[in-house]
Amino acid sequence: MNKGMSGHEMTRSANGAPNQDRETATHETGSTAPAKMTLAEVREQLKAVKGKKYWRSIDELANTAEFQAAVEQEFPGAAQEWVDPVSRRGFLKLMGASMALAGLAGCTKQPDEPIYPYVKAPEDLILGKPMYFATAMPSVTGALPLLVKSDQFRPIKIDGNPDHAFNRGGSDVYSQGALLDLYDPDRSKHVTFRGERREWAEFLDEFRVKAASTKDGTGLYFLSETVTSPTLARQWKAVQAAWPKAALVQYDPAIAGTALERGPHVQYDLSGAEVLVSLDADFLSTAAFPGFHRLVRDYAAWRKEPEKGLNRLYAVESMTTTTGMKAEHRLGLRASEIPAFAAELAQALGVAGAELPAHAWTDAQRKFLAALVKDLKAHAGRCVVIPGLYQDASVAELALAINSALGNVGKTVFVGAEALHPLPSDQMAGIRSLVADLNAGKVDWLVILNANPIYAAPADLDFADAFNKASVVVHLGSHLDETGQIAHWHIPAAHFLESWSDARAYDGTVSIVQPLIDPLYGGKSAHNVLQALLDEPMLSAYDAVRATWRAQLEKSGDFEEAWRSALHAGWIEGTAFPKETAAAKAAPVKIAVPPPLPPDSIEVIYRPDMNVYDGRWSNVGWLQELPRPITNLSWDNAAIVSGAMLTRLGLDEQDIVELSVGGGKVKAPVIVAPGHPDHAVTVHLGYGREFAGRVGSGVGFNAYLIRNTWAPFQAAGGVRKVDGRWGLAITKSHYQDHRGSFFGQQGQGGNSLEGNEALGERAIIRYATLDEFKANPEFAHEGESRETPKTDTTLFPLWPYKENKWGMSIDMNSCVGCNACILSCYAENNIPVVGKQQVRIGRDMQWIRIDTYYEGDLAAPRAHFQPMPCQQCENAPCEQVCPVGATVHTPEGLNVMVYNRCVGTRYCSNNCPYKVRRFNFLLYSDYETESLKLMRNPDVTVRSRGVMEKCSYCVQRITAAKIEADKENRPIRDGEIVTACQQACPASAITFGNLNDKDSRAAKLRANPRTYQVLADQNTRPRTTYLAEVLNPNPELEEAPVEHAPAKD
Amino acid sequence: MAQLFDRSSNALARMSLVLTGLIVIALGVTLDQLQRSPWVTRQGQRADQPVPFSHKHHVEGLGLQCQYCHTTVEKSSYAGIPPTKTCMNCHAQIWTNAALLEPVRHSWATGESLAWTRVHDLPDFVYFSHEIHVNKGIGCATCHGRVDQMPLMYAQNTLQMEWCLDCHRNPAKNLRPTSQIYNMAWQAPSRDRPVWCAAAPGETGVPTAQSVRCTAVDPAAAGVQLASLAWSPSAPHPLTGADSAAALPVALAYRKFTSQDDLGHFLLDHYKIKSPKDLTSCDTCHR
Amino acid sequence: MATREVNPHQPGIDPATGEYRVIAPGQTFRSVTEKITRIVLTPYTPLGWFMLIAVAGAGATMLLVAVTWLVLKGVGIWAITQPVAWGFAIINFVWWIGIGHAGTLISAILLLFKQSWRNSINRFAEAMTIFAVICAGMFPLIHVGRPWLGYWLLPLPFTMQVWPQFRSPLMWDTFAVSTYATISVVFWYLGMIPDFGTMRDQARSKAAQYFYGLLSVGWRGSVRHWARYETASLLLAGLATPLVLSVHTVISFDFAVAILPGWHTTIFPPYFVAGAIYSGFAMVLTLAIPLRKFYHLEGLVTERHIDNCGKVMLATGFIVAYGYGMEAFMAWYSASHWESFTFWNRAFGPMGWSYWVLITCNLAIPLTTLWSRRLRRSMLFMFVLSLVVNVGMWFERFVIVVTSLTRDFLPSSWGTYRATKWDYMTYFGTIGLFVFLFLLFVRFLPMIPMSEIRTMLPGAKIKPKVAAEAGD
Amino acid sequence: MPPREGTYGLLAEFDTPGDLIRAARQARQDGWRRLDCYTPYPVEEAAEAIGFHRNKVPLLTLMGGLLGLGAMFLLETWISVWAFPLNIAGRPTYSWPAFVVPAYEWTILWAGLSAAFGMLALNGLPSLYHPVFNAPNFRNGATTDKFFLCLEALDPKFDPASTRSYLETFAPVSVVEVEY
Repeated sequence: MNKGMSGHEMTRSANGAPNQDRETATHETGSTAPAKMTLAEVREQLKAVKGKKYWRSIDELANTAEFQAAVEQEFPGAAQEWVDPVSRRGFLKLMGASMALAGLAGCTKQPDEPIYPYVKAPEDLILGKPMYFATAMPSVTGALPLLVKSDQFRPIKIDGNPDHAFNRGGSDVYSQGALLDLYDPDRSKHVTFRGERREWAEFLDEFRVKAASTKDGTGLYFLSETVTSPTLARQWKAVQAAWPKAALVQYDPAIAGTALERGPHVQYDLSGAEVLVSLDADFLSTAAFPGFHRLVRDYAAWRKEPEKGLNRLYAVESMTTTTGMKAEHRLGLRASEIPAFAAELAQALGVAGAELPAHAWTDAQRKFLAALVKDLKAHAGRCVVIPGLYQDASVAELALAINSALGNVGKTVFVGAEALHPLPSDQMAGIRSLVADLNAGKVDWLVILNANPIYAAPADLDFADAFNKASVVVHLGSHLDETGQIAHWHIPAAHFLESWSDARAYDGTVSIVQPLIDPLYGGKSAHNVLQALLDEPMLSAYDAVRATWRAQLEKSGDFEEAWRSALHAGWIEGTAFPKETAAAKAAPVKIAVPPPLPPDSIEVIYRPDMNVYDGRWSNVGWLQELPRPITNLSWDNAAIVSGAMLTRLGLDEQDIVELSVGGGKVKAPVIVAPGHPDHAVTVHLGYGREFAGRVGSGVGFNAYLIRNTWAPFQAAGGVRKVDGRWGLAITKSHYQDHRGSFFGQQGQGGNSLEGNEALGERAIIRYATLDEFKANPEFAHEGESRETPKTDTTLFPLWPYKENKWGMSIDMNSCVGCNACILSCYAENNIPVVGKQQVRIGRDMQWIRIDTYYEGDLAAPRAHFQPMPCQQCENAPCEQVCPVGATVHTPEGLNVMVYNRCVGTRYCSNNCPYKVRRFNFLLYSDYETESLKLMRNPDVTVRSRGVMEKCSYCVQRITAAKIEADKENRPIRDGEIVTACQQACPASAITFGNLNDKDSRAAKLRANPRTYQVLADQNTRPRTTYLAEVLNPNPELEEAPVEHAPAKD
Repeated sequence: MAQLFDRSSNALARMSLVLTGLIVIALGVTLDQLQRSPWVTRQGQRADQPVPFSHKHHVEGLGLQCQYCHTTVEKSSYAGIPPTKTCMNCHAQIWTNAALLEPVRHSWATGESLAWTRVHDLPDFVYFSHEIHVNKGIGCATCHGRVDQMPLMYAQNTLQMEWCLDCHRNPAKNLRPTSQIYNMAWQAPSRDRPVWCAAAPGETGVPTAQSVRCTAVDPAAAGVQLASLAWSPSAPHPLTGADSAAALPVALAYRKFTSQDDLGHFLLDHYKIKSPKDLTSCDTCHR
Repeated sequence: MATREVNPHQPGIDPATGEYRVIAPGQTFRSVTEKITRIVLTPYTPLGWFMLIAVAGAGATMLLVAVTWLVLKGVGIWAITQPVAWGFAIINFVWWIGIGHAGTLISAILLLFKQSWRNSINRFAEAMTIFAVICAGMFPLIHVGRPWLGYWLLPLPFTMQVWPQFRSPLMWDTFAVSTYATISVVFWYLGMIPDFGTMRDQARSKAAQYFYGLLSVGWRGSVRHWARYETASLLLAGLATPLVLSVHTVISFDFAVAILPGWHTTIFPPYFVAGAIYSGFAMVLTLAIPLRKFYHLEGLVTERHIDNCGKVMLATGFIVAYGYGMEAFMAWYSASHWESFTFWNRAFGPMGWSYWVLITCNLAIPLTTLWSRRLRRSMLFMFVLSLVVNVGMWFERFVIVVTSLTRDFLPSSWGTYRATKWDYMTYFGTIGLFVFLFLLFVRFLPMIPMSEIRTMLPGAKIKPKVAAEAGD
Repeated sequence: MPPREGTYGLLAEFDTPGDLIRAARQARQDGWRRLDCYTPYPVEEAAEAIGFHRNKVPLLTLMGGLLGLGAMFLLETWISVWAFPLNIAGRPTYSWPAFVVPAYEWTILWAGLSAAFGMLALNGLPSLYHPVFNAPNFRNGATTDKFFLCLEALDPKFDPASTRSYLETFAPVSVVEVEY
């Protein structure tokens, strides 16, 4: 990987690279181009002409200044990208499509293709070879250190920084999705005042004049998303100093009212924890939980070699999450019952201070508690209790108390003195006071930095009304969102890949956020805005960041050198939070534990969405289309209930209910989550956006409408059936009617047909308990329909695979079903987004999916997650039936799909037992949106309609590695090729390698006794194999021991 | 009720039957020829370019190295089209006001790219890598023809799949020593023009491109006097780094080749060229 | 034919020969010739014909619209999806091909078996075959994602130098169906040459004379020609028989060769062929019964023909029933979970209803009623029954294609299927096209083979006395 | 063939196949060789009567069939084994069982076409013009309900006057002279 070039050099490079003085320049080229012409017009022109003429005209057109201008305007500074195959490919395929419509595509000749070379080529650029830059993605739950792949200075793939101690290369759906967010065609493109185009400079003048007129900053209010950048904090402090009366309010709907907004900053080290207890802490499913990547990695490390010991996870949770589903033992409680449970637990463990709210626990719950207590005591100092981020403050306090009582603090739990964020504050109080001031008319100028209060502010504040009382509202945002629509000034915000900044990972390590591309739409960052009020208003973010860390970096000698190495490595040494146990003080005397809601009343539980978080990712198609774990719901949010509740309300899935909390009401479709607590409804935030963009607008319902300051994460509410159905896109059991009836008899032993089938004779899922595994390590291969046919039982000679023999091993024991692999695959392989309607009828295009099978009673199920990419069968059923040989085997045993040969009979898909092939039923790839062309991976063909596609083990990466090795006259090293899914996986559950190389990790894993092939009895001989799960249940909680696997005899 | 058709109708009927047959055949032949015709492939056609750049003048006349302009040919799949700056390096001093060069100066002045028309244009679903070809002994001229003889650039070959396969099925017939990649005039060895080649010692460590040393002068006879090989490029050798001739260790065990076939197979082994099975595997060119 | 045991005084028996009378008494060479030629050569076209062809034409136009939109937008306008990647298109393809089979069977197999009664109906049965094959052959082309590349299925020397993949049943289809279409057309045309001669000589208008004259390639009825003609016909019949059997066998391979539970079974070839003939005869009835009424051909297409068709359907129907039975049996006997689950899902899964439709239409109704001669000779009943069987056979293919695909190996990928309006338009469109072509056929071509009817007329009997004299 | 001049032959019309056959047999017994019968439907006895017993159509069909079989099977083998051998589903390149099917279909295709076109060729069809059509009564009968015997002028025994009276002995409906 060529990380050789540091950001400092980048600032000098002529094209694409960030360069503050070029920003304005490029921006102007956009506005001052002769006789401008939008791409829409271009397309209009093209519509007129047909056939060969069509070809010619597009190129004639491509040479005209207007066209250049149009392109420039769409993405300034990108006009020279023309030599890039993708943007060209985009156009050609568009043509190809139109030709197809004319029915000629088979026999058209190619058009003349122009080349636009650079005028001055950047020295460090080798066209066709990607470069990698270290940066970081700021986030309210702690920044994620990144390593971004850049092709001709266009970031085309985001991945975790493999060298960073915090995530070791792991990433998550948000960071993967951030790439599409950068190229989002709906981002706002211009500074506007009351809807009219303005220049940034004009704003600066007005802003500064205004500020000056206030003398001390009276009436000058800032409403910002949580400030995560130390530099920004520094800049604010400076502003504060200069304008003492100016006020800053931070508000992030997803963390307002949690411990995260002001600490204490607690870190968990799971590597030392044998017993894990989650009190509504969903630390395995998304980066919405602080420290997600590190936690998953340490958790998964325990699961890899059961023979060397296995941790045990207890989950006490409300909404069913992957954490709960991975847990050996899960107790589903309503959110409001969890503090009480925590108190019980604390008391049972002899922690003083917690007074017990009265609550009638069932025997099962008591049994669970007892066993848990026993287990914890047995593992004092080697266990950890993790409180939920969205739980009542008391839970965090109790958990801390328990942890210190068990002596975990300092071993598995670390409490930092300083908070994660540089400007800790009580955000709920903050926004409340802001609204008060607005209503009191104290607010003159309200400057909103990357926040969207109109959409996301608590319902009871009636923010929209107060909003109008400010005389001038400035909105800095990436989109012209709900707030931007009505703000006076709107300033396009720069994406984090477009501007300089800095951020702290959850462990405190500081990363410099270095941009990889000029702002596509001349966006500005919060740094620019705050700096405007200071002495050097034009000081660039780049200089501001350097200024912040100069002192720190000079400690280690020469600043420039240190700065470079910080950029190169992706973090600044020695900035991690000290792991001192400052807060290991005795638990507070009294912990106020709120009583649970009365059993019969309905509880509404609010959680940030697993895909769009608080709504900030609403317009990212990949994330919208991504089926969530557990519910397999894509494209919408829903009122999630238990099966029992569904039957009680006399509803079927997708029926519409009206939820009411306080005064607020909202209509929502209802679906069932297996294991969801009864008498409770979980709603996810971030949906029902009005002005999210072409993708996110009008999707789902807005749960903020029933969310109040006094109960941000759970509240008593009402559910009422109303008429109508809401078409939901559910990707498993594709739009199956009356799915609800499957869950109908929950509690009475109702269970999932799919689950039974998968675990039964089909032996798709194979697992054992630790004891069974110890008794019989071969359990995955023994018993009915578990045998793997001998390779030599065949009628025809075996096909030899001499040199390389690629294979993949997926560890189901460490997979936590977080979906990161799916998103990574989207970005790497140019997978199109097909839209809700297509997903509804089962046409989603994901090359890798995570199959979820529920075992046992759906009221309290256990789930098994099985990532399912193409299995690359050696006896591939798909190949044999293709009439044109469009899918064939390579000498290295890859089952490749030759898109340009495919005529689209779809026979291969029918004959694929794993159903991993995806077909372009319609023209799914977007050939027209310019910005998306910049995003595409130039090494992967963009598929047109009527073509089958599928996972290829990232053949483009394999080929690249082969060419390198070939030039250097050596074999390919193990680990040299990393597939996109493998790279993203925070649990490193996926291993790819050469099975012929006995020392490769893949080969070793394949030899592991737990390794099995799905549908082995079909003798397809998959190259992708799975490591069977081994669970570590607490014997005391094992209900009548189930035979998961035959014992050895 | 009498005769319905005229006498001649019999002859007519039979003739028309024969004719139909002929027409069908003719049609087939035409289409088969058409798909290979320059009209489809643009083989040999000189596209009109903003500047009538003459490779002949610059390469043969001025002796410019291929890589002077196509800088990344060894490093990347994409050989590289020179930026305007490369032109201006010289044309800032010479031909400074030639009308022909106006577009170049304009580009230089305005910062707008020159819009060349791609002469060697592969379909977008084909992934060709210059770097691996030049590193494994396929010379520029093999695909691009005698560019040094082309006043205006044109495609020497069809660049159709059958053409690619023709070589991928039997690379030996086109392999040459990597030291001769940029030698437009390179000819296959023959009785009167033999070539001596030796495998570099320690096969593995050495990069593929340097794993073989070749010379046209009999090493045994010439001894140290190898300094300048008759047709070795004047510039220090790009692939083997230093001047290949000077770098020749006399110790090497040279073999004499008098036919392309022998040389090809020798290089096939030492450049570790993959088997036709691998080279014709779909994923070699398509993803 | 069991002629011996029937008593010669029974109705329907020709006292002269003691054989079943296949055509009504009192017909002469000329009467037959005129009756059949007049239908075509009359300047007056019945109004009904115009009305019918208007309706059928509308259907065909609908097909045109549907296909155009399909090519413009892509196969996504149909309901096909993951996991059900084949839908109506393939169902219709198999259904139409199946229908075609009866024509070939009647013209070829019955000819070999010397079933002279076939002579009255084989011409339009063959026509039916050809039009059915046209409808069927369309689907493999339009159902692919990129129809304009369909020619890649032919082994031609393209510059890509890549070739078809002959292990794929779809390649086998390509050759089977194209061969079937070609041979059917040739056989059909060959059969009509002598009749074209007759038409040429019966026609009054010059245009008609030239038209049929050309088609008849100058047929003049020389006995030498007749001899070669007969040999060729017999040979073609002999070739068409294994062909027709192979074609549906090959089509059944599309499924049998796949590994999908519910497809991967060895009984498909025989059971598909039987099913094909079953549905084919149903279609013959659907066409014959109205035709004979409309054109008053009761004398030539007698109850006897309908009766015999009924018997053939009864026989093939039972073979089909055996097929269904075997599937159920194997599901249990194989002790394979895949088999048993698939069968359970077929009958009781979310799409179970379609299975019961097919059982009702293909087994329950026909196999109980067809035993009765009275019902077999009731035109109305047979007409309705033929429709019922056609529906049933369509659903058989629906069950095989769709239900099997909805739930295969991985439960995670189970899905369902709901046809769109484009699916229906395409399907009913082909029916429109079929009827359209058929109406053109009855209007412009002799729908009953005169030369073959003549051989069955009393006048064709050479008097024994003649034979005796010839002897010495 | 060059248009000949003069008489083609004498055409006797009969009402029943029986009469025709009797006349034909007799004529052949009397040594006539250039003669032909025209009937509205196949009358095998008539063919035998004029000594036409076996034809070459079956042979052509056989050859066509074999040709088709060989052509397709070789094509398949060449393509899969030599032209572009590929690893398809781990199957051997020479998967002969799969090749059988198309080869089988082509056997039938070529055999069928040879049979049909062979028959036409051997019959000398198309021959839109033929002397017998000159007979006024031919076209109305020969394709409907009449049976014709034609003694051709090329036969050495032919003599317009005597042949006519010879034909009269068979009590035909009519005897007409047919011009070229």
